[in-house]
Amino acid sequence: MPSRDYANTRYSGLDEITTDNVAKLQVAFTFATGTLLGQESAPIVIGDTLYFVTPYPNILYAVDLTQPGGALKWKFDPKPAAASQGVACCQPVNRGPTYYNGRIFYNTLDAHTVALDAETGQLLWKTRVGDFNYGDTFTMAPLVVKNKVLVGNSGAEFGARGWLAALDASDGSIAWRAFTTGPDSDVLIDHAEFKPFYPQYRGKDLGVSQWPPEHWKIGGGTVWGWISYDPELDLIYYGTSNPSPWNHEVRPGDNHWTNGIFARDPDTGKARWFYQFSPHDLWDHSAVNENLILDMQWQGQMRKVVVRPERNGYMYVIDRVTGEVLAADAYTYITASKGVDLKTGRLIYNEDKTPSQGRVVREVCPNSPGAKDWTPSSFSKRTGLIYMPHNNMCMDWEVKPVSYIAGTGYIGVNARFYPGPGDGNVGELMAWDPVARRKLWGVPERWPVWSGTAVTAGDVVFYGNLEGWFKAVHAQTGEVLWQFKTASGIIGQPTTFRGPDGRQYVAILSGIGGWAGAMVSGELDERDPTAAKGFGNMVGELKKQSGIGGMLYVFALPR
Amino acid sequence: MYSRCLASLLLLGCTLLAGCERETRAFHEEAPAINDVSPTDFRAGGTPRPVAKNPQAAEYERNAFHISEGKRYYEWYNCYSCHAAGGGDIGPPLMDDEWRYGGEIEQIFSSIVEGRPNGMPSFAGRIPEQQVWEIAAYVRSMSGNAAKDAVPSRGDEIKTTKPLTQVPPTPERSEPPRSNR
Amino acid sequence: MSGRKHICAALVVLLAGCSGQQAALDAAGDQAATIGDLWTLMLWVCGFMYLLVLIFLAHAIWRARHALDAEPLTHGSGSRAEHPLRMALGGWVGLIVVGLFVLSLATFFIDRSLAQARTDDALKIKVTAAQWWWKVEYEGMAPDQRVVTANELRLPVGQPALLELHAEDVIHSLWIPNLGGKEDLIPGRINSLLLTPRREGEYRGQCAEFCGLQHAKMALDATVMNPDAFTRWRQQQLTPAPAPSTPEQIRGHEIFMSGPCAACHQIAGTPASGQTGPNLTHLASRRTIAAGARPYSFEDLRDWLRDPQSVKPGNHMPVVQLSDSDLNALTAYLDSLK
Amino acid sequence: MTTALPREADPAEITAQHAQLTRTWGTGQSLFERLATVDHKIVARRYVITAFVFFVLAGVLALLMRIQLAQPDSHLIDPDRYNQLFTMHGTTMMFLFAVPIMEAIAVYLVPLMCGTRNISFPRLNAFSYWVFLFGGVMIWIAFLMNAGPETGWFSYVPLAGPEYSPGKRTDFWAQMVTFTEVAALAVAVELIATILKQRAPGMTLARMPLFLWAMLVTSFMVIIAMPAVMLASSFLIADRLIGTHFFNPVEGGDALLWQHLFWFFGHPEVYIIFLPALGMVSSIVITFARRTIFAYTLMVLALVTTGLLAFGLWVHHMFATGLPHLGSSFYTAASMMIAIPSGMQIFAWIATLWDGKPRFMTPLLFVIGFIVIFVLGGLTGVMLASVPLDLQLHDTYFVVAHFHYVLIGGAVFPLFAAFYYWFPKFTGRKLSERLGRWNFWLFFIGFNVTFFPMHILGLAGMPRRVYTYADGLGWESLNLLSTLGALMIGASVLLFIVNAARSLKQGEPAGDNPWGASTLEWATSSPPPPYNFMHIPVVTGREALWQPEPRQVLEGLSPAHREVLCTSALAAVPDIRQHSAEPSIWPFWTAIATAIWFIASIFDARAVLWGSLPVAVCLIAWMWPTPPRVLQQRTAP
Repeated sequence: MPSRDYANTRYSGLDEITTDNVAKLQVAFTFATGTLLGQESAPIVIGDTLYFVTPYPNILYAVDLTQPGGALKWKFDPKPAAASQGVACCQPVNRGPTYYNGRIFYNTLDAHTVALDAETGQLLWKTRVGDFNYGDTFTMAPLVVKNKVLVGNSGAEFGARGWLAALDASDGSIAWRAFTTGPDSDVLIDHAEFKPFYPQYRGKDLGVSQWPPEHWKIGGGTVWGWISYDPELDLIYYGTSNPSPWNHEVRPGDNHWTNGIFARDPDTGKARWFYQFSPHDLWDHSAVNENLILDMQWQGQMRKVVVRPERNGYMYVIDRVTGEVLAADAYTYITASKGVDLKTGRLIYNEDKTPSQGRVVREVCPNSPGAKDWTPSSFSKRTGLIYMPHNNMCMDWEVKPVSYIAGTGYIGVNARFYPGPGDGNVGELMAWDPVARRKLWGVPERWPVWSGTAVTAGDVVFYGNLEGWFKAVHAQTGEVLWQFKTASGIIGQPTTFRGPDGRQYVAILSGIGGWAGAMVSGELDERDPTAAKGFGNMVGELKKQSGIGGMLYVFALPR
Repeated sequence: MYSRCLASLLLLGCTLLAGCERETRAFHEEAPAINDVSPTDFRAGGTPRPVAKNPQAAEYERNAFHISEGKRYYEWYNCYSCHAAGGGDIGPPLMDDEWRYGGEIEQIFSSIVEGRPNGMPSFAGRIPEQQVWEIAAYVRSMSGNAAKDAVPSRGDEIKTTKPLTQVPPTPERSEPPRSNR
Repeated sequence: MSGRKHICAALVVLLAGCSGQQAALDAAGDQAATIGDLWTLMLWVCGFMYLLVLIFLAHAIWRARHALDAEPLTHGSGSRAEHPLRMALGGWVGLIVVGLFVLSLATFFIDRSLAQARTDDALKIKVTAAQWWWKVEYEGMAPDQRVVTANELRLPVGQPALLELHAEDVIHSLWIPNLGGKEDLIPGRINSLLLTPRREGEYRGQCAEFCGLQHAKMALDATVMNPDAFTRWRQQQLTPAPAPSTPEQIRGHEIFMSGPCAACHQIAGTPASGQTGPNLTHLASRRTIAAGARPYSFEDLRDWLRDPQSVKPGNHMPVVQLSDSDLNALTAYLDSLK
Repeated sequence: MTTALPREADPAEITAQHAQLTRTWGTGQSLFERLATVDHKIVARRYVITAFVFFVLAGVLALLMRIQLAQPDSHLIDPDRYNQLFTMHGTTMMFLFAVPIMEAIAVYLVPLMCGTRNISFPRLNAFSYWVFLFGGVMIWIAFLMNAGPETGWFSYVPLAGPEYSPGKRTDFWAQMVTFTEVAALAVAVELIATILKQRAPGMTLARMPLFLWAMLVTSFMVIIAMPAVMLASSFLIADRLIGTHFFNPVEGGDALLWQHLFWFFGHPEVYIIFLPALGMVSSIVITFARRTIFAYTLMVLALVTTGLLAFGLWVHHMFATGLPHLGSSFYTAASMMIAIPSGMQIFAWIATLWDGKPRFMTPLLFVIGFIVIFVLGGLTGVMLASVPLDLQLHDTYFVVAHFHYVLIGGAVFPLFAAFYYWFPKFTGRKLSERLGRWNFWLFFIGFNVTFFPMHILGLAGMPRRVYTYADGLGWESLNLLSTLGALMIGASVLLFIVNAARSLKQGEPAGDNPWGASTLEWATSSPPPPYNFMHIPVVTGREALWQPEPRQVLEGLSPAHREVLCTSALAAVPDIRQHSAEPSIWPFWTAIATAIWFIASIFDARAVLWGSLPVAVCLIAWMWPTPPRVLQQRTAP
């Protein structure tokens, strides 16, 4: 699976590449993806085969690693509907396939889930899980837990109603589907089992009553991020995205159960607890980021927690048994809120910044992609640190009237992004000590960091930047040990694996795109600062430093 | 003396007539009918076939009221959510010189009505045709191709592109759709 | 109407002191009544002053009958009347000052009392003006108790209502003369207006700040109801639209959902969720259509749907070509939205 | 220079002197000379006629509106056209008629009343007329070509902004404001200079006729108030043409900024129109009551006070915008306070009549009409100044009634009085008294029939600026009545035009001073010669021509040079002989260049730069120092 383990640590026990020899890393082979939009997929390696998915048209490549230079073993073209590109908010990306029990599962843009025979590439089943005519698309990587393929939709920018569905891995039938909005029966809340820590989640049908009448039907809260699983507690954890539309004025209420984290029973889908990071979201601070499942020392005792770097700029530590927030520490420059009230669990918004129609709210930090978007962080068991790509951006924000028309964007906001205060460097790879709750070091980047990270037992952290540099960083000091300029910007997820020849390899997809890279890959016009929902105002220059591309790079130490 | 007066009067007259066309506010106009608009003028057999221009359609991009209404409907029908203020987002930019399916007002009209395969939904039956013409005229103004004296400089909104009154006309070229885009 | 009828009507209006469903002096609420009292005071004071001027003027003219051709009086001080006139001027100015003082004081205290009225138990309503209609939203105890309607304002008698005023495009002004004074709705600002209705009845408000082509047809039906009826109305407004029942209504429903209508209008309980036009969930329970442009009736609704640009030229509801039977079906469906 | 009693000169000498002065000051018949003239009387005559034409045009628009409103649900005029109608009506009346005609009459009369030979800055004066004419013609051509402004005469943003007023309509409006304000500012400067520096010797400030006082205060008000609206209209046009954000609330601009700037001009504007009318009324009352004005000093103080207070009232146009109420109370108080000077003046006029020996001729009839109507308008003004009451009355027909009572009562009635009064001076012939009485009564009754019902309509809930109204609201009869009254006013104005046209040819010859008036304009022939006065008169008392002592004149100005006498500002002691500018075609060309500059910049923002070049060239030519034209000096007898 792209996140390597159920705990989402992205930690690899391989230690052939170390801080000492990583500087010698060189290209082992490359492989063209044949597509030119943002390459967000994690390459995964099962046995002798490397699998990755391209963005639309979502071709799955199986690369035979036994062949020199990595020959194509087979590929699968699911032929997703071309029109579904029109409802992909931030480019038709795909975050990768997953492997379970001899099968490869992945999602296609037009809201289908596909199961292939990992060996032959033969299509086993294909299930239409959503309807892109109403905004449902798939960009996330599925997770398989106990023979259930967990998939969630994207499309909160189109008024799609969010859900997480569990498909039977053997035949693709839908076992359960938990909606993010609506009556408790849809959200799979059974009050006998649902024990949230805070009282504001305890009412009946809050997914209806915390919305204006009928609005929950187009209320967003999609599930396009990462899912974690704790086998011991037998719970899955996942985040729900922003409510629709972005313009908060049309949806008074806390908008349950958007922008929060659910703990659910994977067998039945029933919710165990819930916590909402950004109630009544003002800024598209979509809460879909990864949940790192850690057992750590907390005030003298071991606690089972999830650590969650949240888009609103706080690093949350949540008791994963009860859903109690133990800590929420700001890790970036924040003006949008004033902290988290640990007693009530509520985010304290900055009243001065509440947007209202007819004026631009300025200096909102972090901006809507947040202090950290979907780009997954990693956790090293050796150093005990979290390696997290994050950004320091602010924005001007104007809400405006918006109308729901199925199949068109449902946003109601004009925004302009710009770098946050500081030296103009927007991105950073940060090492965070979850126990001491502080930052240890950071590697600054001029542009937003839009790639995932991976850390190895050799104490090397890998990530890439939008200009196309793929970097290896010392996991303890933050020293950049090695870097390589790939052909295009990197927004993918690095993977390290042991090849058939026994050597350790590192793989990354290069190909700019996604929200931050859309200015380049979509050839958007930076004369409009609101292009790409606001990135037009700040990443126009990037066009000079990064071109459109799509290439798999695999690195290894010289023989 | 008189001839000079006459000449200047004629000149004045012409300017004024242009004014009439620019300023009319037609609430009840029948939408121009078009047929046979192709996104490309490339035609097998070697003779390119230019877009059949409809003079009534062209009036839309010279009329201030229509363009202004077009701007309103561009917002109302969520066009901005994919094309921003012309810089593009999910959809391609509209303010540049690249037109995947043709940049004539008739072609823009048919792109809106028919939809295009890579994600542009069809608005047929959803937006009445007169409003589609108005939107198309506004889209033309983004690349500076609508009448300069008929376009609004800006809207009452966040500052986006250069004022439309100041955008130089962008020479257009028609391109067939790229593969995979 | 015959001329005589007109004259009679004019006299009636003059004598009745402007009664009617859109009349400032026919107060049906606290604010209008208070302002009405101020008006009466003003009318008496100003009327008295005007009378004095007219008497003085008339006397001057009357005196002039006796004036014969004579040499001009070139030095004012040469007149015997100069001194008494100066005294009179002093008195006159004194009178003006006293009058103005009384009026200013009355104004000030009435203004204070209006501004400081209690609003804690007020019904909170958000009114958004757009070219050329009113969106009215009643804030509920919970977000899902929020009632959204258009071009009508229903208020329970005796309870203050605090209106939060927003404008979507240009400046408008909300004025329901029987209930109180007007307040502008200005883009980028939020104003408020407090109304305390005291008499049940049907009133009419209108946009009072010029707002473009259809400023004339931007009215608001105000209804003051007894509290029970209001609660019932409110509950009823919260229900989704009834499903179409007759075959004609079903066809009308299909036309609505598949055509342009659904792109701009919302009907709760159906897929139509457009927000740019008025919410139509309970259209047929309203008194008028198109912001007071026509009274509500099946025929008027059909006329409106057939050609909105004839009824209200320049408004943003487009002409949609429909066959007569489709038009009837669509009207039948909308007419079922009680 | 010497002061002397006028010599009993022999007729031949007078003729010779007249011929030479006419050669020095006169204007020939050729087109070139007509375009180049700087004679204040010729310029003023053009000004008056042009402004009157605009009055008639705007009146026709008003009639069209009244016809539309005569019946409910009328479809004669579509809303777009109707909006243009009332906008053009208000704009024309305020910008192209009311202020210009007051200034025009002043341009004619002020030098004559001062006893000087020409207005100061005569070329600027010529320029101001052309600029005014081009601005007015521009907006009217635009209107006829369906590009008339449609956002009301105060063009509130955002309705008048780039998003909601598409096309060039509002741009024309904004530039029209620029045109007329340039013209008005120019005239204000001239009038101030003329009044302060060119008064006849002996005409101390304390002896100045009230009309001069009124014009002095007005001109200062123009200089203070007009820049605000020019600023506002420049902001507006910048928003509309180059996308600035002055009035975009979203980007930190403010829609209310416009209202503050506009009404900071707009309210004083009412007094700018009204104060000259008060001056006229004073002149007429004095003449026809045959008594010097009662309480002269208080009258002057009232004028000055009104001028000052006028700048503290503007917010009473904005009570409904949600400004803090406590602050609004200040404006209530200030607005009510202005009733004190007005009330004093009303009293003084009636007292003058009461104590005088009035002759009830047409000018005085109009003055009496003025008092009856204006006082009512003033009292409704007091009502509107009250914040709570204003919230009910604001923007209704009550307000329409109020400001027509104030503006027609306060300015148009005095203007008609002035036409009847000074027509003999302008033309040498009197207007018909019989037609004049018809004119008055039709106007007076028609006016009240038109506008009194509007008070009731306003209270009955009728908002202003509606192109139609629904049946059944009880507004039908009064609207019909109002329309009938409007037709009466139309007939009355028609009658005046007939009267004027007939009297020009067949009117009773007037002589120098037909009314036995006291001010200096009556001390010269009717119409006055190009040089105004053969000898500069010397003033010995407040009512110059009524002084018992023999009249003195001042000698020493060269008949061969364009020379005017400058006197000291306070005591009017002769100071210097000042050269008065020669005729020049360049003000005309400058005005054309200015017009091109202003109009072109509507269509092309770059014209702001390149358009200024021709203006600069013309200005250089205009200002180019030339030696004063010396006519062949006759040997003195």
